[in-house]
Amino acid sequence: MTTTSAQAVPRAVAVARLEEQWREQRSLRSWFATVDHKRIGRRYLVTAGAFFGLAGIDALLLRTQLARAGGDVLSPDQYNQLFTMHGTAMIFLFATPMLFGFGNALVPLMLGARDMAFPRLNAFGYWVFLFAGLIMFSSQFLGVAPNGGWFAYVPLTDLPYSLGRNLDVYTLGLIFLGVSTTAGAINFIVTSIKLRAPGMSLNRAPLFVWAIVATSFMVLFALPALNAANALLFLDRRFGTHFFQPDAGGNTLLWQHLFWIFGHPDVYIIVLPALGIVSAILPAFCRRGVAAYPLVVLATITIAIISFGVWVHHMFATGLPSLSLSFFSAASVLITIPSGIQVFAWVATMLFGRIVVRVPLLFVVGFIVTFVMGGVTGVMFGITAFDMQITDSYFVVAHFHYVLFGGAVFPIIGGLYYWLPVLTGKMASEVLGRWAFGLVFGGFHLTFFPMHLSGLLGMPRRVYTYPTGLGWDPWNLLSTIGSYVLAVGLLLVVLSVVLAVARGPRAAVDPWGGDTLEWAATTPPRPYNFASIPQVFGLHPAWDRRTLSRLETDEVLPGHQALLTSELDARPQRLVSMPEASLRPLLAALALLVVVLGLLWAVYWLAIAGVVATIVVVVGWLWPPQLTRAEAEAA
Amino acid sequence: MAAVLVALCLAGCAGSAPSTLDTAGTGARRVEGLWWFMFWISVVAVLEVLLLLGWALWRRRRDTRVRAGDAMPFVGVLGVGLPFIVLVAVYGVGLRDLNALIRPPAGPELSIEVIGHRWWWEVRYPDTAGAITANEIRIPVNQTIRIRLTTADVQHSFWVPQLMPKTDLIAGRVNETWLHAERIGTFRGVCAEYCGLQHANMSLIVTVQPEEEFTAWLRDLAAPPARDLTEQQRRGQAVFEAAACGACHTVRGTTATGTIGPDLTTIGSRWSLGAGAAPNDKGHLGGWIVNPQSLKPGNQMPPQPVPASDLPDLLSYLETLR
Amino acid sequence: MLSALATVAAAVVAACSTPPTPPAEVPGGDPARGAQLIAELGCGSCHSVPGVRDAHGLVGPPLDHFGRRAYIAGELTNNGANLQRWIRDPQSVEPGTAMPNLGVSEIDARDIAAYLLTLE
Amino acid sequence: MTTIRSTARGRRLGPAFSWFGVVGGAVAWSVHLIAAWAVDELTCGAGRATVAGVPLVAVMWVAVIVPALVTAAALAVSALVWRRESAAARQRADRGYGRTGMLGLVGLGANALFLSIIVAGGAAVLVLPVCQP
Amino acid sequence: MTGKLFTESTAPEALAAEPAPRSTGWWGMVGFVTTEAALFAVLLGTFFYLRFQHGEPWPPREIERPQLTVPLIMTAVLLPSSLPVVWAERGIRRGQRWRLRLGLAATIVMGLTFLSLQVMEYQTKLREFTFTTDVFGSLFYAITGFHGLHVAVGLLILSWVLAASLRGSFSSHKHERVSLAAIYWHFVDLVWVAILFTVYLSQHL
Repeated sequence: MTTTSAQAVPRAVAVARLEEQWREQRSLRSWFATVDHKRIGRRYLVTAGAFFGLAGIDALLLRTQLARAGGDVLSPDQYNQLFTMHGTAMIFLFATPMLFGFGNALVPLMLGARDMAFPRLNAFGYWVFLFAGLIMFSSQFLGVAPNGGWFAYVPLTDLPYSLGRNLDVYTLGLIFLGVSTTAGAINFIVTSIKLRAPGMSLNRAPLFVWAIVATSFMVLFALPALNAANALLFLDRRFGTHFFQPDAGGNTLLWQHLFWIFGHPDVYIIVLPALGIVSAILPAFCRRGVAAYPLVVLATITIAIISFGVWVHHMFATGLPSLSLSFFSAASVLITIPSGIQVFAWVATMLFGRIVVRVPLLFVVGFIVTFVMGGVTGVMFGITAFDMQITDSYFVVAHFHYVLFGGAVFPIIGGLYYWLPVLTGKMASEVLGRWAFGLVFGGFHLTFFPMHLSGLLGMPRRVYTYPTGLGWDPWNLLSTIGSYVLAVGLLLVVLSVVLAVARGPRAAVDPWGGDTLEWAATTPPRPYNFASIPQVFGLHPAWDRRTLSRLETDEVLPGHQALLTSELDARPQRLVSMPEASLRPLLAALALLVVVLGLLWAVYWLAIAGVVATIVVVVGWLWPPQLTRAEAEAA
Repeated sequence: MAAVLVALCLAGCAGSAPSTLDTAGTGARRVEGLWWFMFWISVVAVLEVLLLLGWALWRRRRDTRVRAGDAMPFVGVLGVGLPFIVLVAVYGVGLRDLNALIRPPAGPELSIEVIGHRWWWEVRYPDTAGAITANEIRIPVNQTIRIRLTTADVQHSFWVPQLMPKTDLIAGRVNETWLHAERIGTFRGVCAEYCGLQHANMSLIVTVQPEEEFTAWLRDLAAPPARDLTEQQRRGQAVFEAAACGACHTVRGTTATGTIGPDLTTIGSRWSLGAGAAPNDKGHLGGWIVNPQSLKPGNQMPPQPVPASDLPDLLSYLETLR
Repeated sequence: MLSALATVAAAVVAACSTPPTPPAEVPGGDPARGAQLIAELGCGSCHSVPGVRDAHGLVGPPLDHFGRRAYIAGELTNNGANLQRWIRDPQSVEPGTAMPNLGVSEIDARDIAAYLLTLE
Repeated sequence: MTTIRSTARGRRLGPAFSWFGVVGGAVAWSVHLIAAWAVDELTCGAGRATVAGVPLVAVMWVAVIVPALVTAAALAVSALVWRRESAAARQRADRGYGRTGMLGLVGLGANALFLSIIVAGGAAVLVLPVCQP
Repeated sequence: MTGKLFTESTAPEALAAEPAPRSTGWWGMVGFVTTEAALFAVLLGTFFYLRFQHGEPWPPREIERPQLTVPLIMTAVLLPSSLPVVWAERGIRRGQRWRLRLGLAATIVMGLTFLSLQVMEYQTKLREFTFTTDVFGSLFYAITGFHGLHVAVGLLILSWVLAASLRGSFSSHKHERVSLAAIYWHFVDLVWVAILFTVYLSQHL
């Protein structure tokens, strides 16, 4: 497997040499050029967290406007921009990138690999995400933010009903962002297929990895629908095509189909990795592996597939034939089965294990409660007759916040507390964390539970104001109060993380006793993750004496090398060398940014210049190294 | 549990809300039944999980044994078997109710065309020539009314929560729904699909009347009876006709035949101005005419700077249009 | 976010603060009821009136600091009795004014005047 | 139970069987959904009740029954895989789930789920009119 | 016979057989091509959705059914262009760099011919209708244009491989990038068949 000469070197010397080879200079260039998946993962988390803050402030303003009937904190146009940006940013700029951040930081560690399969592509993906986010948020400060709702239904978003640049920011921004998401997804898939530690056959892959891989496959199939829809809308708006204009033979329902073919899988693209986080956290605090592992894998896979067959339940009121709706209704109702499997697997894990209550577990428990409540209302929306009555009311707002905040944000915060030692080497304060949990959990339910009621009372969503005397006032006031409590709780989360990084105690090695490989590395891990590539013998390698002892004694894999293994059973295949840090990913992302800005401002020579620059950078990036003389002679 | 109590109190506390749980229409009543069926199932499901979680947290912190055995039977029964039975039942009931929603109780006795505009509702009674109104629908009680839904611009959604689940108004399509009110009363409806700047102010009122009252109203709507006008009201009519009002609005029996804005033949008896933006009284109407943009920013009506001395006359004329 | 917090705080304070005391010029007037009447009658669709919801009309003059105004409509000196007269029948004070006669009762006019005169 | 010996040809075809057992139902359901939905929406939208002369309701039944049969076949294959594997696992030392065994179980569950979804869609064909009146 | 085959194929060791492992680059390119294929599937689905929602007459208004001569010639040029790539790839596996260069050059010439034919096709079509004429025009130019863009990118990639090989890259051991470029070209090639069917042939059914 490795060269014989390596065995002659004592282990300590080999490790020291490895340290030298992987050390990153503390320079500005190195900061921009790094391809270390842990640093990139942290950047994803911080950037997505910042976008979460901005979109959260949007939400607070919206709730302030709605605190009383006839509120006049915001103008109608401001309100419409804010709710559109809130939704768009939370879905596209917070949830997915945040979870990709966890994936970036953790997947290679959990697999026992040294980095992602394509480290430079990974860096490129981050930069593109950052630039797309900056474009979209800067539009808000310039007052030209998208204002068509996050699903941007035509004809409202098409000419002649939406002039101005607002919707161009939306279409171009999301296509640009899609580049990043697609790159990330391919990277996760290849990493998980090819870089698993020897012995980690499919039946031993961590559930979080299953979730990330399932998500990535969903991205590959779902995102093209969004990109195509946005491209067609951009062409309609900018170049006068007629895809969505009925007068010239187009069709407005086409947008809804295309958007939701992406949109509903996207809900699970957000929720699945979060469920994976839950499955990763539980073993450490229940002192046993997640119950019914094969069933949870089954659930992950089937959710990923069925989620592509439920999109029309967003269109139950469009007047399509009710028979064609029912095929989607059937899938929407029965997709609950795999979700139920996961919930009861977690409950079983807790029932059959020994529980240690720490902050991450609190957030998991809060997640299960909230997610189950969002799940039961989800079943209701799968029923066509009920959906036709309640959709587009505040009940729907309540439902999807239970699913998305409950299903994604609770696990994300739990994961943040759980993996803070891996990410930063520090421990967060338990006391502050418990306060944060209490405020977030209480504030969340105070904000969103009343929305079920205002929805049942007939309050439509996306209204900037409402009249008094319809029974909606008290529930809206409660929601607004709750949103401020929730905001305080979230600020406490941020505070506890900042405090931990600034002056928290250094984390012990494997402080929680987790079962996956990231806890078998040092805390925090070295740039090369593992000096020797781990051997896996079971589902819980970090609890496995065989794996741990061999990590100490196996020979060190020298240099910037990684071990490829076979796809299904993870048999060792061959060594490959990993790329070094490079500025090219950043340059490529900048060139693409020029293309997007050129299109946005309708300065087409700029866009063309950007395309040329992109080609130049990418050609340089991928230029194959010239053969060495020995290789040339061999050839 | 608190959740349950709050929800139970809903029907009582709702007051004059357009509540889906205080229904008066055949379609909405069926969905109300469906809701309570699913609601109780949901309560049981949530309680089950809460109890198991509570038990785990309370019991398993003390018990130090870790049961290694795999929990397949537990997950299989509680996570697959039970939910499957419940979900199939819910799906079946839902299918039954959907079937009821697409088959109105009796053959349609009246047709109404509803056309969505940014941001108001045009209502036409095609069987009675000239019967056009805006932002209000009157229907006779205990009859099935067929509603034809189209839009003049962007997508809207027609929702009268107490009468019938919503149906979208989609550009390039004609959608249909029906109303069947089981009691007399007024019921608030809204546009439920986001349609731009003033989506919040796009409401309508459905007034359910005894059949004779409705027939009389419809007759008067189509051919308004001659009105005796006072001196001031006649002056107001002259102002109305002299100003550009007729370019956008219609008042049947006068020279005003515009079709861009709502038909004003019965403006005096409407429930609101600007599809719910303001109450319909002299004070609001005066402000609305001169500067509609402050009451409903962004609506399509431009400010009408009528001469100051004419405004009171105009208002007194408009009040007579009932 | 701070501004948002401040707004909520202001809203809460406004909702809980004690009603203004009636000005001496309108004996027996109820300013709180007057404010409500101003909202119901739609005065706000023409005038901006501080403290009245949705009252930011730009058709007629703004009514802030009304208690310190010298004249009503440039015709009458501003006092309780004149104000009530104006509110009940503006046409009789200034023929040709755009302000319509809204048919305000005597008691209602007293309360409205009471509120307007509290706007210092 | 005696061990079944395999041949080189068997080893070439085996993975195909195995994967049909895992994803057969998913593929069949996707075809069912796309076909049934698109044919129904587009035919009704055009105001017709037949597709190339065949009544729409008959097309719907084909779009339900054929995928259901394929899914049932995949279910049978995954059941067989699962049985063979658990028999083999009993003879192994660790008795855990092998990779094939886990995939067999996943196929078993997935196919059962997809079959139920297709059957539930079939129930709708039984109850509802193909186009709205 | 089939019974025996069935028994052989479902023996545990047969079921557990693992195919030969692939490289990370191969999986990456396959992933990329998959998502691209999904994108084309969405576009072609859009075509059929709009076509059937529109109803007769199709193409709407004054646009005539597209002539088939030029597109069939284009197909005859593009489809076989995958063969030289296969030949070139097999050549470099044996270390024959001349076969790589010759094969790539042949494919590039065929691809360029295809693009020139497309330009000609556009010149005739633009006289008849543009992308703003109606929805058929929009679909026609969007779909064929998007595919043309892919052909151009494919040509760029092949030229890049050719340039690298002229500079002395690639050998019998190191030729992964050749294989990856080949995958992309085959994809661009195959998608054309679907487009030909959708945009041209299906109009005559």
